Amino acid sequence: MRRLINRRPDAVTQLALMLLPFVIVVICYMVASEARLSENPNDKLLPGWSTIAAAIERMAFLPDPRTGNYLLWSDTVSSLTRLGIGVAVATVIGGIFGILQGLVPYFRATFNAFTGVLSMIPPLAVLPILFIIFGLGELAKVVLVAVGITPFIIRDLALRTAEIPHEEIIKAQTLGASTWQIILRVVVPQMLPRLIDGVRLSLGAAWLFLIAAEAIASDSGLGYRIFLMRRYLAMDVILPYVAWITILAFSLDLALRLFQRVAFRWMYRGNGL
Amino acid sequence: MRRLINRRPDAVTQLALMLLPFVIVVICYMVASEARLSENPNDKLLPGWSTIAAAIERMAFLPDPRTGNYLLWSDTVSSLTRLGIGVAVATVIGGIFGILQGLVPYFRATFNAFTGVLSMIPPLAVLPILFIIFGLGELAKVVLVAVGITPFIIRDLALRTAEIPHEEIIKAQTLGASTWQIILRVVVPQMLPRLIDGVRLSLGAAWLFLIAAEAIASDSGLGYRIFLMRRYLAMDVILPYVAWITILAFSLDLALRLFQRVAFRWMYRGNGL
Amino acid sequence: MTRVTVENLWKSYGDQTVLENINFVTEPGSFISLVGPSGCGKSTFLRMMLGDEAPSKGRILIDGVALEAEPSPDRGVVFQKYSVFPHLTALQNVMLGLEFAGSPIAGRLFGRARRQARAASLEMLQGVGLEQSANKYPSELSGGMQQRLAIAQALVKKPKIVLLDEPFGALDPGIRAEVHEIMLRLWREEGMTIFMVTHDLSEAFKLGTRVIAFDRRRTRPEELKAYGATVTFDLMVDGKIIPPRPETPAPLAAAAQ
Amino acid sequence: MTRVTVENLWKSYGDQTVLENINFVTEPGSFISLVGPSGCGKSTFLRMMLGDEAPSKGRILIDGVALEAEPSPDRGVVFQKYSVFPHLTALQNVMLGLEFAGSPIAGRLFGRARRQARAASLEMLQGVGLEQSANKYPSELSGGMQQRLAIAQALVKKPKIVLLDEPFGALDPGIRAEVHEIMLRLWREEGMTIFMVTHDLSEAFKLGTRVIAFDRRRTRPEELKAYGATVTFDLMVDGKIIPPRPETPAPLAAAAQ
Amino acid sequence: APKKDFKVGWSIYVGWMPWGYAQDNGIVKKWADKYGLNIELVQFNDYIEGINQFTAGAYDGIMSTNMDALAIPSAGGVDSTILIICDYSNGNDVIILKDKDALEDIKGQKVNLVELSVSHYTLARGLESVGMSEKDVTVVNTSDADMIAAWGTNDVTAMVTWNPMAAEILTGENANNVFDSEKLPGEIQDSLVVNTKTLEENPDFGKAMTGIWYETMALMSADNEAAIAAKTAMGTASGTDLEGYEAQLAATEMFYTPQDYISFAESDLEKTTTFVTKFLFDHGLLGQDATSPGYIGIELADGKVVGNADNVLLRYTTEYAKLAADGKL
Ligand SMILES: Nc1ncnc2c1ncn2[C@@H]1O[C@H](COP(=O)(O)OP(=O)(O)OP(=O)(O)O)[C@@H](O)[C@H]1O
Ligand SMILES: Nc1ncnc2c1ncn2[C@@H]1O[C@H](COP(=O)(O)OP(=O)(O)OP(=O)(O)O)[C@@H](O)[C@H]1O
Ligand SMILES: [Mg+2]
Ligand SMILES: [Mg+2]
Repeated sequence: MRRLINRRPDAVTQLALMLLPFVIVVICYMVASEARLSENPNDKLLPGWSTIAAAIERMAFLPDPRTGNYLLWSDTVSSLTRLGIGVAVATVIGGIFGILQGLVPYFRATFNAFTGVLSMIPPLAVLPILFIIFGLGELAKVVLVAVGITPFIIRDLALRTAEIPHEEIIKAQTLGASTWQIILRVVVPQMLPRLIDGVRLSLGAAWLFLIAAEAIASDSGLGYRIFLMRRYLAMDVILPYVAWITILAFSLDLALRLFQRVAFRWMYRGNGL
Repeated sequence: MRRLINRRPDAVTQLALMLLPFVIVVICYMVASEARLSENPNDKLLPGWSTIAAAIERMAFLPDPRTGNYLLWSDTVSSLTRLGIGVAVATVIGGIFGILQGLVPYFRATFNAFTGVLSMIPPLAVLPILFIIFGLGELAKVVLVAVGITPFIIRDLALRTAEIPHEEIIKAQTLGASTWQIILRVVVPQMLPRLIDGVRLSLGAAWLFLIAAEAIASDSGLGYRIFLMRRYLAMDVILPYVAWITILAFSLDLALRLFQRVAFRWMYRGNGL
Repeated sequence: MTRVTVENLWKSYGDQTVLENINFVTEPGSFISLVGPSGCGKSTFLRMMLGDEAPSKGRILIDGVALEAEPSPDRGVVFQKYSVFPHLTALQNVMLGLEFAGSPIAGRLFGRARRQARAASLEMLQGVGLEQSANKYPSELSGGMQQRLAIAQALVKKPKIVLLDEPFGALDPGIRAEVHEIMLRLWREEGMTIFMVTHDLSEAFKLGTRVIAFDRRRTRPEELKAYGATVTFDLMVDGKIIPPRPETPAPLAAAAQ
Repeated sequence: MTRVTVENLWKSYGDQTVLENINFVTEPGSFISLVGPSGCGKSTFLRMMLGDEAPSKGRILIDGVALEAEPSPDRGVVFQKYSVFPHLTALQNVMLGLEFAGSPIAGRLFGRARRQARAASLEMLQGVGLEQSANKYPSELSGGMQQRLAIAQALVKKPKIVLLDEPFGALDPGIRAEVHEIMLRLWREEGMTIFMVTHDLSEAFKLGTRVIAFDRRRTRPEELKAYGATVTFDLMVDGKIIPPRPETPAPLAAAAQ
Repeated sequence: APKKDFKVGWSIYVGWMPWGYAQDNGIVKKWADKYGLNIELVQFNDYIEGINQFTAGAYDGIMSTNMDALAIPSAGGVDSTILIICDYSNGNDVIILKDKDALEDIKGQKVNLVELSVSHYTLARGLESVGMSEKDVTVVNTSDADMIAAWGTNDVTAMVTWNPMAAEILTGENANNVFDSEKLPGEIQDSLVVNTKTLEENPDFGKAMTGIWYETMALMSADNEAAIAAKTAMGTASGTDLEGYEAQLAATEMFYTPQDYISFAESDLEKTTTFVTKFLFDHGLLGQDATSPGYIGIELADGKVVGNADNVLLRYTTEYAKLAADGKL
C-alpha cells in the first residue's frame, strides 16, 4: 500500500472525481427541490428544471414584452460594459501608481501609507458620497468598481515592482538608463503580466462591486435583474443568472490567462536550463 | 543630479510626504463642506467638524436612550463577533481543504475544479439563497462572511502548499513519515504563516460581506448602523463609522502581522547566511 | 551490509529517453560517486533509487529484493537544497525521524521516549560538529552547517543506503573539505552504501570507492531523443585518489564482478 | 586607459564595520581578482565601485576623479544572477544599452540607428559565441550562455571598468573554462580594467594580473563588530598561474607601487 | 407536540414601529406567556428579505403590504392570511418632482423608485389618474436606503418613495409633492400576514398577536405621558424623533382599535383589490401561469371570493379582531 500522497488517479478517475462534487450538488438540489415542490407545487425557492428552463427561454430567447429586448443579453452587455470600463480604469491607475510606488522612493514615501489606508475603507460604506460626486448614472457604477479595486491593484503591483531584483535596476543604470528609461524598458514590460495577475485576483471583487452598484440604482444589468427578481423570490431567474455570472467570470479569467500566455511568451519559454 | 530612482527622502521629509495626501484630503473636505454649508446650513452630506464631533459623542459616549447601550461599542462588538467567527470558520475550512488540495493528488482531483468554480460565484448574488437556508439570525451573517472568503483561502493555500519543495516531502518520507505525519509535522507548521497571509488578504472582502449581510437583516452592527443612517443621509454618523471601520480593519491586519512575527520566528530569524 | 543490483534500467519521459540500459552491482559498504554532464540523468537515477520515480524498464534490487516503490527510511537522502526543514531547529530536524518512528499519530514523542530521542540526536549533531547550534533554525546556519545538519538528519535513521545529490556543490572549498571528512568518518562507522552525485571529479575520486560516469554515447541531434545516457566509465578506486582517465572507460562486465 | 585609486576606504552598516582602511592603486588595464571568505565585504566593495553604496569614510578615484555617486555606463557589471533582462531576447538585451544612449524619450531606436545598433550587437553576440541564439529569451539559454550574454551586454557599452561578482560560480568546469577564454580575449581587445570577485583561487590566479584578498585581521568574537576586513594579501601575477600562498601576505605598500 | 415557538418579522416603517416597541417593553412576552407560547419578533433591515423568508417557510408571520403579500407568498403558493391591517397609507407614498409641480410634467422623465414596490404601484395609479401610462416614463430601480442621497444628485429629477425618506426629501426647496397615496385611500394596506395553515392549527398564535397589537395601539393612541414616551421611543428607533414620527403618523391612517379595522375590512375592498391584482398581473408578478388578474383568488373578510375561487391563496380575516373587540382575548 503506497502512501496516499504518492497515489495519483489515472485520467478517467480524475475526470470522474472532478465531476463528483458537481454531481452531488445537483442531486442535492434535485432532492430538495422535489421535496419542496411536492408540498407546494408553486414553491418559488427551489424551482424544478422545467421551470428554470422556461425562465431561461423567457429571459434569453424571447423578447421582453415591455421593452422588446432580449433581457439576458441586454443585461449582460450593460454589466460587462460597466465592469470592463471600471476594471480598465483601475488597471491604468493601478499600473501607474503601483509601478511608481514600487520604484521611486519619493513616490513611495508619499503614497504608500495613503493607499494602505484607502484599501482598508469598505467602499460600500461610502456609497452615498460616491453618488453625490458622480451622480447616479453609469459613471457612478464604473467609479464604484474602479474605486473598489484600484487600491488592491496598486498595493499588489507596488510589492511586485519592489521585488524586481535590485541587480536588474543597477544593471540598467550601468547601461546608461535614466529613471524614465528604466520604467519604460525594464519595469513596465516585466510588470504587465504581474498587473494582469493583479487584475485577475481583483475580478471577484469587481463583480461584487458591480452587483452592489447595480442593486442600488439601475435599469439594466445582471445585478439589477437579480435584485429585482429577488423582490418576488423568482429563483427560476436568479439561479440561471448566477450561473451565467459564474460562467462569465470564469471566461474572463481564462481570457486574461490566455492573453498573458500569448503576449508574454518570455515568461513561459524554456525553464532556465 | 542623481537619478530620481536613487534619491531617498530623509526621515523628516518622509514623514511630511506621508502626511501630505491625508492633509490634502482633509482640506478638500473642509472646503467642500464649507461651501455646501454656506449654501444650506442644514446640508447633511458634508457636515462640519462640530456636527461630526457631536455625532461621535452621541454614538460613542452617551447611552442610547432606547436601549441604554453605547451604540458605537455595542455595534462594534456585534460586528467583530460576526467577523471573527466567520473568518475563523473560513480559516479552519480553508486551512484543511487548502492543505489537502495542495498535497494529496486524489483530493486535488476531486476538489480543485469545484473550489475554482465556487470562487467565481459572486456571494452577493446568492445572498437570498443563503438567507433562506441559514435563516436571518447571526448564523446567516457568519455564513456569508465564511462563504465569501473560504474559496479564496482554499485556493491560495493550495497553491502555497503545492509550492513546498518536493525535496522536503521526499525527505520526510525517507525519514519514515506517513501521509498524516507529513501533514502534521511538515506541511501544517509551514503553512500556518501562509494561511495567515491568506486571511489577511481576504479581510477586506470579509468586511464587505459583513456589511452587506448586516445591511439586509440585523438590529446591530457597524454595517447595520451605516445602512440605517443612509436612509437619512446622516453623514455625521456615517463618516465616523467608516473611519472607525477603517481603523479596525487596519488594526486587525497589524495584529495578524505581529502574531505572525511572534508565532513563526523561524521565518524571520537569520537570512540564510 | 547491502548490495544494490541495477538491472537493465531504462527511463524515458514521453518519447525522450533519458537513461538507457544501466547495469551494475555494488559491493556492500561501497561509496559510489556518480559523475556525468548536466542533464544526463544522474538525479533521475537517484530518484529511481528513492522510489520517487518508477523505471520505464528494468529494475533495481536491494539485497536481491525489488526496492519499495516509494521513499522509505532504509534509503536516506541529502539534496543540494531544501534538505532540512526550515521551521524546525537543528535538534528538532534530527529528532524528526525518530519521532515519526515512535509516534504514528501525534508525530511527537513525550517523556522518556523523547529524552532518549533527544540524546541520540544530540550525539548525532555532535558527530557533525553542530552541538553548539542545536537550537538554531536552518536560516541561522551557514550553507555548510545546513548540509552537515542534513547529513545528521538522514543518518540518525541508520539507513542502509544514503543518496547524495550534489550535496556539497554550494559550499566553498575550505568548508567542503571539512564536510568530506565528517562524511567519510560516518560512512566508515556506519557501514552503509552511499551514492553521491557530484560535478567535481576530484571530489568523486577523493570520496568514492568507485566512480561511475553516465553519458550519452550518441550525440548527433537526430539521435538525441531516442538514445539516453548510459554508463560510460566505471572505475574502482580502492580508497585512494586516482586522477580521472575518461579516455579509457572500463568495460561494464569488470564492474559487475 | 584607466587607473583606479582606493584611498583609506571604510564601510560600516550601523555599528557593524564591514571594510576597514582599504588602500590600493591599479595599473591601467589591470585584471584584478578579489578573493576572501564569505561575508568579508567583497560584494560591498563592488557596490561602492558601482556607486550603489556610499563609502563610510575614504574615497575611490577613477583617473584621479572621485567616482560618480550612482551607477553609470563607464562601469559595467556582471552579477552571478539576474544579470540579464528576462523579458528581452539575447539580441534585445545587448541592444538595450545602445538604445538607452540613442533615444532618451522612447528608449527605442528606429530606422538606420536601429540597424546600426543591431549590427554592433550581433557582432558582440558573435564574440561570445551566441549568434545562433540571438532571438532566444534568457530562460531558453543555459547558465553559461546567460553569463556570456551578460558579458556581451556589459561590454557593448565599452565601459572603462568592468565589475564581475562571482560571475562564473554557477557554471560547471567545462563551460567555465570556455567563458574564461572569451573573457580574457575581450579584456585584451578592449583594454579595460576588470575587477572580479571569485571564490575559486585557481580561477583568480588564472585570470587575474593581480590578486587582492580581503579578510579580517581580528576574529575574536568581541572584536567582530568593531573591526572589518581589510587587504590581507595582494599579489601581482604577471599573466601566469601562480599557486596561492596565503601564508605569506605581501605587504600593502608593495601593491601600491 | 403542538407548535410553541413562533417567529414574526417586521421592518422599520411608521405603521409597524409599535411591534418593535411591544417587543422591547414586554408586551409581546406578556401575551405570549398568557397563551403559553414563545413569540419572537425579528427586525429585518431589508423589508423584502423578510417576506422572502416568510414565503420560504422560515417565519410564521411577517409585516407586509397587501400587494407584496399577494405577489410573493400567495403567488409562491403559500396560502396566507391577513390577520391584522395595521394601517393604510394616507399620504406616506409620494411622487416627487424636482422643480416641477404638476404630475403631468413627469412625462418623459426618468423616475427613481423601488421597482415593483408600492411606490411603483403609486406611480402606476398616479399616471392613470392623468391619462398616462408607464410607457410615458422610464423607471430606474433605486434602493430605498439611497433615496435621499440619490435625490441630491443632478441625474435624479423624479422620484417615488415613502416616508420617512419622502418627508426628508420634501424639506428641500426644489422638491414638490405632485401625487400621494392620500388620493388612493385604503389601497396600500400595511398588514400582519400569517401562514394560513399555521393560524388554523394554532389559533392561540393569532390571539396573542392580536392582543399584543391592540394593547400597544391603546397605549400609543392615548393622550398621556405614556403615549408620548412610547411614540418618542418609536421615533428614535426609526432613526428620527418624536416630531418626525408624529409627522409620519399624520400621513398614515392607523387602525387604533379593532372596530376601526373591522369596519374597514368589511367595507367594499373588492375595488381596491382589483386595482392591485391588475397592477401585479400587468407586471408579470402573479406567476408565469397566471392568465388573468383574477388568477389568484382573494377571500374577503365576509367570505366573498374575488377572482379564482379554486385558487384562493390570500385571505382577510376579522375573526381575531372581533375577539379583541369583544374583550375575549
Ligand atoms: N519530470 C520530468 N519530465 C520530463 N523530463 C524530465 C523530468 N525530469 C527530468 N527530465 C529530463 O531528464 C533529463 C535528465 O535530468 P536530470 O535532472 O536527471 O539530470 P542531471 O544529470 O541530474 O543533471 P544536473 O547535473 O544538471 O543536475 C533532462 O534532460 C531533464 O530535462
Ligand atoms: N545592506 C546591508 N545592511 C547591513 N549589512 C549588510 C548589508 N549588505 C551587506 N551587509 C553585511 O556586510 C557584510 C559583507 O557582505 P558582502 O555581501 O559584501 O560579503 P561578500 O564578501 O560578498 O560575501 P559572499 O562571498 O558571501 O558574497 C556581511 O556581513 C553582510 O551581512
Ligand atoms: Mg541533478
Ligand atoms: Mg558577495
